[in-house]
Amino acid sequence: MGIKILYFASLRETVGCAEEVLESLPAGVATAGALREWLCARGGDWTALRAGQAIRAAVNQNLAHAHTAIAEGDEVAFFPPVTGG
Amino acid sequence: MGIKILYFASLRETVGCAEEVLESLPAGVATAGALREWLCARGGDWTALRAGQAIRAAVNQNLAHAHTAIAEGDEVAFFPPVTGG
Amino acid sequence: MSVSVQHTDFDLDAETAHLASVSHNVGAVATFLGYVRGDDALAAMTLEHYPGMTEKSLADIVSQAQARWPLLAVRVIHRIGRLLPGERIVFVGVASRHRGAAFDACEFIMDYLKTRAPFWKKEETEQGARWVDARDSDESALEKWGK
Amino acid sequence: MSVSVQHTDFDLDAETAHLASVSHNVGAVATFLGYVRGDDALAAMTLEHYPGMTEKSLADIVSQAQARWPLLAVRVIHRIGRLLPGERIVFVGVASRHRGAAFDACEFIMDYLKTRAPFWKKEETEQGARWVDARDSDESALEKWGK
Repeated sequence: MGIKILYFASLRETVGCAEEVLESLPAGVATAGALREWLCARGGDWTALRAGQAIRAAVNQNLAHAHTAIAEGDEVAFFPPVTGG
Repeated sequence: MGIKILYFASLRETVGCAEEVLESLPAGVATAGALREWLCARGGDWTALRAGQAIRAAVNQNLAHAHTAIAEGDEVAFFPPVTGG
Repeated sequence: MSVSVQHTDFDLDAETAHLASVSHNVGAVATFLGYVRGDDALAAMTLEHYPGMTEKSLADIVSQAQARWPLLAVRVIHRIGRLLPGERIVFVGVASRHRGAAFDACEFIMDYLKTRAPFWKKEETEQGARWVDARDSDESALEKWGK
Repeated sequence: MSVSVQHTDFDLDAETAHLASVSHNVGAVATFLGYVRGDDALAAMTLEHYPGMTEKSLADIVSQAQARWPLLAVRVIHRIGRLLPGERIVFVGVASRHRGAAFDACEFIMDYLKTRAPFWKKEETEQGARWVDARDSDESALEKWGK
């Protein structure tokens, strides 16, 4: 099943990636916030996801919080605050 | 100069008059409220203007109160509460 | 600012396009359209008004809105005469830089128009004709504007 | 309820006529149109979105509005892709029996759309391209809806 991760807008451009699939959830990662920290720990451009940066998350296309649970098969997205309308 | 009086909507139909011109302001009548009382005193259908009836007034095409001053040459209108829009 | 009182219908696309075109700063256009409802077997609605005062009161309402909000354009069209169910009675369109001012000014203009502009509606039904009563809720709608 | 996310522009007359025609009880249609402002020598604006989530979040916003007010019809159209100054970005139209619900629901939908729907704007100017920052005022606009 794995986990699909999407990036949008300025964050997509910064990390240079629109979409990736992890074959399984990393050990110890069970929430959207923990996944964000795990990605940030890649270093380099991925530190755009560090705490304090205005980044929003969605799990299965619903707005999520840091403590929102994630599981194998989920679609998780990270993006800056929205600016449509 | 005289004074022109206009009636609108249900009040126009009740008093059977859209417009009349008084050759001069009746003695003792110096406000929109006093003119209304004077008209009401005609009796019959004109009692539609009696105190307590929801009737609005305008003097020279501006919404007026009972104490709004009127003078020769003015245009005074009486009508029910508005219902446009 | 532009106010019209007319028997004829209007071109919504053209009116809106004009509001949006007055300045390259227009980011928001809020509009309101009022219709004749087909309630209670209504056959038609006739709108009477007070010529002269009507235009003056609408212009005054628009000026008040322009004094309260940073508006780029305002358009008010009110129809008179006999209208059938489904026909449009009134159009208010407001252009501004941001949506807050456009929404507020559009609703403010409608709330004032409903209680201050000299228009009266007479309904025709199978039971005959009757003048529409003013709604208390229209008067109380003004309270939110602090007057 | 009807929500569209599309590259193409839309027919305002047809959309509004449809909102008004859903029921003979429609007395009020409030609409909002958002435009690309020509500020600061802006050459174009590109709208990116999150396909799938966009439609879902707009439908959810509309459902919330329908739960709060007695609405007869709601239409939301949001454009994506590259748009030029003066072009329309978004349309929200709400039909109701009376104006209060139509105005409130239309503004509520825009306030939620601005802060919850996954769209992002990138501006092109002579100085290059930059992503538009979210406005704090958009977040605070939600407070009036008690959430």
